[in-house]
Amino acid sequence: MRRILLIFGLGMGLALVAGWTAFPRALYVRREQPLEFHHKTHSEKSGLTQCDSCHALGSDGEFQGIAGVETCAGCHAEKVGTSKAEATLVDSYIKPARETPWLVYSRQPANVWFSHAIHTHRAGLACQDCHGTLGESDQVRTYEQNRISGYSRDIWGHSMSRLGRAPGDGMKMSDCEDCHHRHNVEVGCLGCHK
Amino acid sequence: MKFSRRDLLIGGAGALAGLALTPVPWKLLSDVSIWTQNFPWIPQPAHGPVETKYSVCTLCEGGCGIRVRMATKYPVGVAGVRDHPVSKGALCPLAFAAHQLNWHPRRLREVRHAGRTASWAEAQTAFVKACGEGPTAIVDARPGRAVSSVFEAFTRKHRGSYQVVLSAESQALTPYAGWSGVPVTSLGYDLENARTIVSFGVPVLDGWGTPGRFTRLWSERAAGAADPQLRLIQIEPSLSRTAARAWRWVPLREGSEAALAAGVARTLLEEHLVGAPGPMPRSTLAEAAAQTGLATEAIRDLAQRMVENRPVVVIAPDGNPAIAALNVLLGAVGAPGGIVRKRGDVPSHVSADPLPGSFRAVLVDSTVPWEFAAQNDAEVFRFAAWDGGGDSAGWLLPAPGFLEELTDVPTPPTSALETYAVAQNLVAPPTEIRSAAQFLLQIDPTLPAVEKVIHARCDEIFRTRQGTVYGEHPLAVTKIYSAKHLEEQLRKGAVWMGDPPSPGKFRCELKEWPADNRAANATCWAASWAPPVFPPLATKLYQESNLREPPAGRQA
Amino acid sequence: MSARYGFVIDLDRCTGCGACMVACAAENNVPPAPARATPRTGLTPMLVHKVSNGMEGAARREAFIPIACMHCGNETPCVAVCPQQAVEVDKATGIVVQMPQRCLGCRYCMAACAYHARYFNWWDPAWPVGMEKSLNPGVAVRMRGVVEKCNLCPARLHSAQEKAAAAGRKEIDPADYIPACAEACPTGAILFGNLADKNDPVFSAAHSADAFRLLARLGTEPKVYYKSQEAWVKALAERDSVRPTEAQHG
Amino acid sequence: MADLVLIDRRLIARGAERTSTMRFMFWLIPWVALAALGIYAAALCLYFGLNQTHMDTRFAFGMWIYLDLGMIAMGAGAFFTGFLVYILKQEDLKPVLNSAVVVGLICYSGAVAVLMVDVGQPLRAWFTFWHPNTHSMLTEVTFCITCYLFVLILEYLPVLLRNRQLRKVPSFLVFEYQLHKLVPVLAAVGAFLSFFHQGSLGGLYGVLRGRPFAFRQGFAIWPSTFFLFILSAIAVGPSFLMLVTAAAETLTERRLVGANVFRKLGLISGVLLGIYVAAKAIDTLVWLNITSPAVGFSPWDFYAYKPFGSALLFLEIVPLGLLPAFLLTSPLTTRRRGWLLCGAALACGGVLLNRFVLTVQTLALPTLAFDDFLQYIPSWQEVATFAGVIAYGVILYSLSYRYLPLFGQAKRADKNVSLD
Repeated sequence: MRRILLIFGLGMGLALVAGWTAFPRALYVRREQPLEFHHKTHSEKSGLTQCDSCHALGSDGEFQGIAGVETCAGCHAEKVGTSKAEATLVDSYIKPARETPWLVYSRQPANVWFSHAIHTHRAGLACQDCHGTLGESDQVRTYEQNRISGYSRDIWGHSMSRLGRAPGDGMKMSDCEDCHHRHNVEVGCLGCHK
Repeated sequence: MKFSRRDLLIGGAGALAGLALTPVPWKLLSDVSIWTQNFPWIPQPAHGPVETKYSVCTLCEGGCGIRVRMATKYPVGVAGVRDHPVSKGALCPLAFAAHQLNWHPRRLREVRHAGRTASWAEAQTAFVKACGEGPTAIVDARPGRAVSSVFEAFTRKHRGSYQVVLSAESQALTPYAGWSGVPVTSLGYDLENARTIVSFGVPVLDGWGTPGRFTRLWSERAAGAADPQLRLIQIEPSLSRTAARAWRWVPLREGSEAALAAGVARTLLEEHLVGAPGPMPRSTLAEAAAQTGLATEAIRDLAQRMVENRPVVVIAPDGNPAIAALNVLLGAVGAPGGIVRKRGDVPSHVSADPLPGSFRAVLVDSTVPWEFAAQNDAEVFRFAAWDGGGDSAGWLLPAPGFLEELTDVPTPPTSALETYAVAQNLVAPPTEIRSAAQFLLQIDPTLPAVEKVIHARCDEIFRTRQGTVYGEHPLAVTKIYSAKHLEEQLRKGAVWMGDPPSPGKFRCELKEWPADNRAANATCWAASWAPPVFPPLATKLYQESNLREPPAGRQA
Repeated sequence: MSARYGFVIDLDRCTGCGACMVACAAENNVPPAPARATPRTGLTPMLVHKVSNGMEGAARREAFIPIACMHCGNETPCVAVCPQQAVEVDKATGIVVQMPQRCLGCRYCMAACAYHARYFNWWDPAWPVGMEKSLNPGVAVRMRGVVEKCNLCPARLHSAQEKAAAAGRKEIDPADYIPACAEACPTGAILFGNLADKNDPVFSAAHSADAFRLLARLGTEPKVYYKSQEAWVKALAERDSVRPTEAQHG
Repeated sequence: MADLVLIDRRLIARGAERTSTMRFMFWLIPWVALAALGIYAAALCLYFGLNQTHMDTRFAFGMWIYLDLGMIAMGAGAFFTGFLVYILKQEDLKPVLNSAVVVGLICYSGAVAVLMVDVGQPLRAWFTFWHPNTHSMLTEVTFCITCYLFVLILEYLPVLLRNRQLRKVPSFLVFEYQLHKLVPVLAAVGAFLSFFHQGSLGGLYGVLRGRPFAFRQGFAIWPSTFFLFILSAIAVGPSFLMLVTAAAETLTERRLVGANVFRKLGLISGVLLGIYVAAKAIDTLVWLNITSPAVGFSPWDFYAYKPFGSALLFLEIVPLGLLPAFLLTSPLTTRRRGWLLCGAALACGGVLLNRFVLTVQTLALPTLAFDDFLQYIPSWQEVATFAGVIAYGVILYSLSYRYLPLFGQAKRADKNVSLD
């Protein structure tokens, strides 16, 4: 009887270890960003302290997303410094006016409608409330993509158990719901889906 | 200790139990469902901001104003422009999917000769050679455009002939042109002032002329009322959309329109319902009744109705002289609410029936209907954005598609007022694309460039100091400070509209009642739609619903 | 301050041109028909029916009845039946919302709908090569195997809301929110607005003498009203006004 | 081949006489082929989507839903017999109990299988458990059908574990013994679940106020069809059980249960059928005169569309309702096995017709004044998929019969267990 329990426990243990360590590695494919980019440098060195100096809202409130190369060209028309990233930026993106194929950590699927304007202007949220310390980043982290759903890992969050997550780590529907619920904002499906 | 099969089973059971306590089954379950919500083979709409542009539709002569939503330099939606003076905010059903046309499977992206791929260079040499060997014809379906004047210039310089294929709407005006000597392109219908409109099977509520113009008028003054301000009498064998919505529907026998016209004319004259006497038709009322299958009473009643609520205008689907003669009899020619002559004359060398004489080479503009057949011994250079099917022996030259070409839009055929608009090239065409004008300009660089002609036209309008420019706000030309500014306005989607005509400036002399007894053929609902193909979404109208008949010879 | 959006459609003004159907499909990224699709398997969130008074010859009359989701306001049949809350009545707008991403494709809601205004994606949505560039960025493409219907052009509602928020307004500007079909109608037969707002044109129109609703006696309080002067057209509102033999399409 | 025969023989219970391996295999082959075809058709539907069927916007439900409803009704024999034996202590029905469980298992698992093909997004079907809409009859159906299927499997296990080979494993015997003590509880749970399941299937259509032909008033949240379905199901369950058993008897050329069992099943079935038909008649009258006119539908118009006429209604109530009720109860006929089976067949036919009318006819009928009456013919994929399920049923039943003690061995099995 003890032997049975032992072998049972052995199998169980193996499964637990594999499921919590190997599985996450296998589930996500790691992809590097096309460029080295530091928010920190831009806020400290070039005084772009406001997020919306690069991530602005359009005339009708639509979020413009990551700044296009023409914005970068404002300062980087010619190489600033000698870093490899700088060379890549100028030569392969700014000069040929090609948009940088950034991998967007917080990209939501096509069926999600998220209005920055409503959350910043009406709800008065700060960028940090959702994007955490992204604005002070001094390196680009690897983008992890779910092999099955194709979502960025940031949507589920980095902890598999979804416990103890920092702001911006985890942007699932349930996270939207929780926040709306906390601030008793009543939105139906159309509030976030398109 | 050695493992037995039994141990393996137990271990496996343990593993299963353990797995249930890991994210594996649950995360997989969730991710697989998410996968079903974003199947990788399903197209994703573009990211990025959307901007709105204003322009004018060039898919038919109607000149409707359009509002185009652009995302990442491609159009993602087309809508009408409210208070547009020409189209009154309306569009035909097909226009709402027009932005998809440029990706139609039938889109031409390469030069083809005798069904095989060829190059522009070859086409050019072939054309130049042909021009050298004999007379050339250039066929246009929309006279009066900047492009047209490029055509004319070319034909003038290279002893060619500029030919025009008239739309059904224009053809319907040819009899008056014949009787009065006023060019067809200078004539129009003053519908806005008419109080009775008698249509001989013309789909006036279903895409005739500029779709929005009459439908809006009708919905404001006629729709639903038992005794409307504007009476629409539809004379048509079958209960068409227009007939179903008309104030009165007169069902008559196929092809007996001319006979009915004669019958009505006789009644009008015999019962002195019209002031000025006119030529009496030979056929008797009884004959008319017999041919049309209507009671003589019905014909008398129809004549009564026509004069009851004036001004009245009769609209024919084509150049049927008997029907046109009714307008003369009713005094609707050159009178308010009838057939009127526009202020200035658009260049008037327009021949109604194309290709008299024989030609060595025939260049066919992309506006010419696909069905148009050039004389068969000539070498044909056919410009088209979409392949209408059938095997052409000649040259098939890929022309700009929707919103891919800078061109101008002169007065639509049925309009009583002069208008002028400019369609910008909002979309970059595929690499191999060239318009007929560009083609000719490469052969003869001395020709005027389309851009320059448009520029000149704007100058001209600016100098006449008349009319109004309808942009964000209507602005009288007198209030505009420069021709350049006017052109900018037009390029931003504004439209210039001339002042109302001073009527009575022309009349028609009718010696005798037209003997011609040909049947009037009503046109199909999409006849004026120039491309030989439909936007794929048109399937909603006739494949995915029973709303309409699939139009012949067109593919969605 | 919740709205109740709806239509008042003047059938005497409808010429059956179909602009509303095409405009709707273009706005909402509804795919074109696959080769085998028929009127019975098509995707037409806005569908114009051709109807007749059943007579022949000169006595025949025809009319056109545009039918989209009626956005029923009472005991909404499709909401109650959906097993997994893929359908809901939006509290703020009264829109009956169909969420294809939640739908499992059981089609129970289609059986529940008296107006046949719900459609099933029998095929994978497909466009000719490159045409995906012409898709409306404001609307997600549905996938095969789910039900869809008129959600009252949510993309337009969204941009109106966003515009309001950016301008610091709480309520949207009514001029910013007009569904594609209403905007497209060349005769202005389709009137859209907030039925809960007494100052909105639809309010008076919906309460005018010649306004009626289809199958009103089912008690589902549809938010799409119709108008007509013609008695035979009004009669089409209720099933028992028509004997089975006459109950055929025009 | 030889060792195949050996295995086959080893699996058959000691002392049980079964036909030769060869004959058994020849019997299976066509059914296996049919099942394979069914799997192929189902695969087509899952891979290419439901455009493989002939369902459409109006006929959103097709043959599959109809047959699901039918099968579930037939499967009612399982829970009802269990209920009779364990709750109402009708010990003399025990001989057919195992057979009933197998029939139930087949019907329910088959129905679930078809449903998984029928929904457009089977991979998301679990959303119903994660985001259930408690107001939906379909949610009730889904929950009950899954739970009850689980119960049926548990009920099937003890039967399965009495297989000659499996009984060799001691721990299985222990397990089976424990399970056996549990069976009455399972029967009770099963009865409750299946009761609701049958009902909610009826409710499925009864609640559709948008389909006045099916819509019914009811008590609380349940329309009258909810209760009619329960009644009809328990009425027809035993009848179907009789038919299956009789079929097994003819095929195996053996008397498997005593005539008394048949008579008892028939009596139960007949009496319940009588009650059902009466209730159904009242319900129809109420609908004709109150429910339907109230929402602007003249009920007789529904019957004006051919081929569906008022004849169907008559057929359902008299020849396929009252008549079988008489045949199954009257002492004149119940002595004759033939009459009894004939009654059972008619009863099943009646209930199947009822399901057909409620599903297919409801969708065929127009609602809007300008709707057409529609025809619908299932595609071969739909037919094949379902045929596959039938084949699966036959195969599972044959195997169970061959290798498990389905009939009459219940008692002996118990004794053996207590001996160990």
